[in-house]
Amino acid sequence: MEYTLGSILPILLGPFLAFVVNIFIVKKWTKLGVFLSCFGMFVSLFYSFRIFKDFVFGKYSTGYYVHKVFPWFDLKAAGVSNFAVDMGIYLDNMSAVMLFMVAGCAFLIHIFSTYYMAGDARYGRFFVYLSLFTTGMLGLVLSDNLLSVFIFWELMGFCSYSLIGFYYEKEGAGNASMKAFMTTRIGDVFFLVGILAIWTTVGSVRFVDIYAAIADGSFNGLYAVGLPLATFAALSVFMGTIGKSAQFPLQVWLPDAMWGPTPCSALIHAATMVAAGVYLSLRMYPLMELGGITTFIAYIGAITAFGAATIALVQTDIKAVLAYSTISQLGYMVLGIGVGAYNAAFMHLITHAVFKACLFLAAGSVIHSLHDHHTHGHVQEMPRMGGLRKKMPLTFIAMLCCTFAIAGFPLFSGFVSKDRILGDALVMATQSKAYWIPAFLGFTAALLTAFYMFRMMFLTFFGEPRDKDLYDHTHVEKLSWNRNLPLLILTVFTLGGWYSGHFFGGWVKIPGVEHKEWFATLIEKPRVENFKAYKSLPFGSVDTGADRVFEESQFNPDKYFTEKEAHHVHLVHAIGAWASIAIALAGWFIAFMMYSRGAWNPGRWVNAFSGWYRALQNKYYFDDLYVKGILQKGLLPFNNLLSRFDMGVFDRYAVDGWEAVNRFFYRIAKWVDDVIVDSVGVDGTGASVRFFNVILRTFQNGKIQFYFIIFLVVMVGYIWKLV
Amino acid sequence: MNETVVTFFSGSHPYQVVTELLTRYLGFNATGLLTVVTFFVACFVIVNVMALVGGLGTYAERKISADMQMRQGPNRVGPFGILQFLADGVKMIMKEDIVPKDSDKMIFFIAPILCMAGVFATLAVLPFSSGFTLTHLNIGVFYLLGVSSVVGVGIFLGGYSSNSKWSMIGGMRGASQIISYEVPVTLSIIAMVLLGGGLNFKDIVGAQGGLPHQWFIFHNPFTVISFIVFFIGALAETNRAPFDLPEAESELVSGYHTEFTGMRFAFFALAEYVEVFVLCGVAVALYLGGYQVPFELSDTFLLHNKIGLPLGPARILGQLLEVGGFVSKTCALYYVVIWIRWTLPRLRVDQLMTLCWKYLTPIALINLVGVAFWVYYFDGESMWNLIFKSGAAAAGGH
Amino acid sequence: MITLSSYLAISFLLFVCGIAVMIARKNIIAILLGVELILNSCAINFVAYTRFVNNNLDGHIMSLFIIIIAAAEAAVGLAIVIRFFQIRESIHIDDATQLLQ
Amino acid sequence: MFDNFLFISSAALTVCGALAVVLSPNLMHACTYLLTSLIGVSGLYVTLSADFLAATQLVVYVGGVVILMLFAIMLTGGNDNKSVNKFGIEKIAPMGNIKTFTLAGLSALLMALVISKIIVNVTKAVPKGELPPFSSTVEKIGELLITDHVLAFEISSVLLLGALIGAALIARPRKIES
Repeated sequence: MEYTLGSILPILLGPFLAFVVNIFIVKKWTKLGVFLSCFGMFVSLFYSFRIFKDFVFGKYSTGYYVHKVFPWFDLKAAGVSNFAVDMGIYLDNMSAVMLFMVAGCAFLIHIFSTYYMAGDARYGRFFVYLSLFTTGMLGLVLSDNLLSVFIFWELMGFCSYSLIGFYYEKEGAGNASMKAFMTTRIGDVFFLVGILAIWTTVGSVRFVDIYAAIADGSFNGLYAVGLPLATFAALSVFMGTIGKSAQFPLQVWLPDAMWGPTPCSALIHAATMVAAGVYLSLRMYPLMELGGITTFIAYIGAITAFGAATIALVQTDIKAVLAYSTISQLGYMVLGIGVGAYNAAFMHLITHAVFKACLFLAAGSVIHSLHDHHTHGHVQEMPRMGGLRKKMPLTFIAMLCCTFAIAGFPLFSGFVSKDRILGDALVMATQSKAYWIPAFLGFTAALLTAFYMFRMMFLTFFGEPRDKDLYDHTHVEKLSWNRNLPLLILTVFTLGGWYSGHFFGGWVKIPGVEHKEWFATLIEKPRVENFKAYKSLPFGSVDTGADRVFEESQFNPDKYFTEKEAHHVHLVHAIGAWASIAIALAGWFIAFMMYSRGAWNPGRWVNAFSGWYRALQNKYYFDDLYVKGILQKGLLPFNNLLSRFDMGVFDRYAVDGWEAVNRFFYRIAKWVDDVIVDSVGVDGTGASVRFFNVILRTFQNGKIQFYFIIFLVVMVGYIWKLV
Repeated sequence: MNETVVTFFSGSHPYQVVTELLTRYLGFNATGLLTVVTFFVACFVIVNVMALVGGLGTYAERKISADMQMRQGPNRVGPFGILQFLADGVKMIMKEDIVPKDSDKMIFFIAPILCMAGVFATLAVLPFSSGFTLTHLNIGVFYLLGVSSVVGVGIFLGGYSSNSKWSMIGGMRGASQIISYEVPVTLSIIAMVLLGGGLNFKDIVGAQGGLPHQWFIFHNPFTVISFIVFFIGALAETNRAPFDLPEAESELVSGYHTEFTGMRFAFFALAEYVEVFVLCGVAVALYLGGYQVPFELSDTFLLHNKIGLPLGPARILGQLLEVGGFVSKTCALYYVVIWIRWTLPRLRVDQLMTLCWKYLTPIALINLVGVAFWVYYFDGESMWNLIFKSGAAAAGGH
Repeated sequence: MITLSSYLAISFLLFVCGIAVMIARKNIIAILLGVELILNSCAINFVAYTRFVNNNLDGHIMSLFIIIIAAAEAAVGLAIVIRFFQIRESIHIDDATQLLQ
Repeated sequence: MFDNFLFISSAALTVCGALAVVLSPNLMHACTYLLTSLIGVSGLYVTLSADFLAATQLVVYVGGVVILMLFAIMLTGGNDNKSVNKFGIEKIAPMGNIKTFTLAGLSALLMALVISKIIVNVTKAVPKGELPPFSSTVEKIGELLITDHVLAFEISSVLLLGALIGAALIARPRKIES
């Protein structure tokens, strides 16, 4: 395939043009605007799939990439020699897979939104935001440097803010959007600082340049704020991930983000935007490694995974459960980065995006069909549900498959990805004692995940309906293209075989189908040495890859290990896998006993751990800590002090004193202006002009005969002189 | 440098004898004196004859119109009423000379004279014959155009000086009509000058022949159009129907000469009739072969040597034949003018100007280019010559 | 005896008369009459010099152009006068002292 | 002798006409006197053997310019008796008063002084013996016009066209919006 602008840019331009056009037309021609958004998304999906197909089925090489660059601005002409910024497109296997996932999820969620948002007062506006958001996410994936990543990152932040506050007439939604925006900004500031730190060292923010600089050792021996520069930069960039991916301690915004419409939660707060933070960390993985913060990352991830999972145990709102589950799963990804499971972390990003989007859409389907006739609102509370599998069987099937996937049941995608992370964590734990705690927390969180997910399933779909009135008013689900089809398509992709290459773990062979561990083969850590001799092309050029030869990669997970190490790793992985299966089943069993059979009463547990229960209900008091502790005790007095200084000292003495000085000089200047300039200069000029004017006016009186006489006199004078 | 009537006479034997006698008798060279006297006599004759012609023009007009309207016309004074114009003249002289109170006296006096002078000055170059013409001026056509434009001034001043609305409007109409129609007329004349090869009437007439196929009107297709344009323009310049707007009696009482009485009115009337005659003569000279007589009968050599007449009478006879040819053609055209007057209705002012500026002027311009093209391409040969030549060539001749 | 001087004298008189008319009259058309007189005096000079000094007829050509220009001047000038009269209802020269209205 | 007679009469016509133009208190009369003066100039051309110019003078001035002048006088004079226009200015401008004529006389005197200073030299010059005989100038002028002076000829045609269009455009009455 030829990589021209025409084959890459439509991915970005499809949703972007839909956004631009929709701004103007969507209010008047809503249906056309919505169709345009979906069509733009479809264009994007089509081109993404072409790239995905070429990278995965065509080239099939770890080293293959496409890099196109154009100079954005260059201040050489202004005399600044080293201030030039290039923008460009960077495509490698990771981008290709990510593009296809983003475009696919976004397309299906667009389709679902036409069901979910239909009839809403701001139906059209929602699609405007969706298109803009998708543009931002696809742009981020296509970016070749941190600066454009940051631009699209902020664009997504804005869309997230707008969509969380979509129902702005509700007070909670407005506050939640503010909270989300402000919290992520903390991370973004650090991210920007990290970009600047990298900039000052490397002189460029392109990924490839950073990799090459790492390989050159440019980061060695440089220090910033008492830390080695690599560590500082890596920490700063990772702070961006913490903010965007809602990691501990900035996880507080994501549960509140559930104020937004459910499809937006599915797209932004489950599948793509929050995953963008992890994506960034994966891109910057060599820097993290160089900075030596992987252990820190692992701890952050494990704490997040475990903490969020515990909070999810006690939530009764179906979307809140999913929100905490998202934080927890993101924690797994970060844990995977921390333990060096690069491939597994990215795979979990993809699988999680698929099943979590599906879960959210299913939840949306449930919420949308449960209509409370007293409050005229949708019902999200699980205690009022129950037995819904008879009313909406298709949604039930989709949700069940996704639950299996997230709980890590065999054959499903969650098992393939999450348990590789856990396996790698276990391997690290066997090598270093520092990793025991993350590994343990990871496995415990897996148990909790299975439990709370099945708790949600049992409360929602099984048993007897607890709110009979609500249940009776709910319509029986019929197969519809925009409600069930996206769900079912996503459900299909919760099967693990799509990612691992074999649907039954390699034990059962399907004849005629070649089993390839394509994901594990193609996605691997950036080898920084390779980037010393990378090659980028001008933006408008055509890249067929013909000038560079890439060998087809072979699957060999052990190529970086010795034989003994490999044996050890395999053994630990096997143990991890079996442990995972056991844990998942255990979680299911506990939930089954508690909520389906009713054999174990959950109330007893609550009474027994009432202090913990209250802590979980209040999300470990993080919100209170931030608001009462940091903001009210810390920042507010400090601000008061500053304002007092500003008013009392600076305003009174500096500003007013300067004013007095100015007033003095003003009096002098006014006198000079009035007397000298105005009277003598201006009026004097006017008077002199008027004086000459009087003389000249007598000559130029418009009387042609007078002119003629003057002319005659002058002519006579000339002739008299000459003759 | 120009041939004049004196040139013609000085070639004859009696004139030389008289010159010698006078010189001997008076004691100084009498050539100049005799020249002046001869000119004076010639002018006297021509002016009086033309005045007669103008008078006869009124008679002819009345008689012909009567004929067309199945009336008798003047028939009491003299045979067929032919002396009517003399009676009219006497009446004019006897009438009271009324000058309006608020009129501009000086101009009221000048205006008829200007009209009269302009018309009669054109007679100086009108080619009655090759000899009996006052002068064959080398810029004859141009001179004629210039002098005849004085008539416009006269009409205008006459209209102005009367201090009457009818006169004023008539005078303005007349002046604007004359200077407008001068354009197509001049352009048509220039086409003929191109063919004739000079501004001199003698050159132009000499380039033609006595028989119709030798006339310029049938020289080539463009000249026919040229003649039509010229004739229409001439009608308008002389304020003849259907262009008699300056004196439109149904609108303006009598136009620019409403307030004129007696001989002043007679001057205007005379000027008009003589001008018609002059322009008919010009048309004859330019288009209809002028004074040329068929088969060159007027040639002195032919009359003297072949027929055997003595030289003097032969010359006189030749000239008389030429004058006869010229006058007869002119009178025929004169008849056509009167005929048109009593046949066609009058135009409106805007139609008059439209006809001039939108039709006649462009046609005349294109026509001029066409004639120039003909002169350049066919070397000035007439179309009959070309037809004959091609016929001869087809028959095998050279 | 007719010499060059006699023509020059006539031309001179004509010229002086023209100037007098141009200065003395307050009527725009009268001023144009003066202009015509001046132009004619010049034309006479050209022709007279052609006749008495050299015989190459260039003076005639010059006079011809003077006549042409006089005609053009008269046409445009009188058009302006008439337009001016339509606007100001006057042909007084001192009425035409302003560029606007 | 005839030449002298013609010259004297033409000169008298010219000069008297010009003086009458200066002194006439009536514009229409002045214009008529101008006509006589122009005819006199035409006669002077004839005495100078400029036959073509004489005829041109007649055609252009008598047939064109003077009639135009008369038209302009007529159109601007008006027939109504109001002597004052809407701006409070006399409609028919005065043909001059003592002040203006004094000024004009002084100016003319000044010019006369200077020009006579020039002419004196000319009169002192020795007159040429024999003048060439009269001959037709039409052909020569025609040749000169399309050879030596062809550029001026063409330019003058453009000038005349411009004057024609310009005059028509300027004098065309415009519709007054009201």
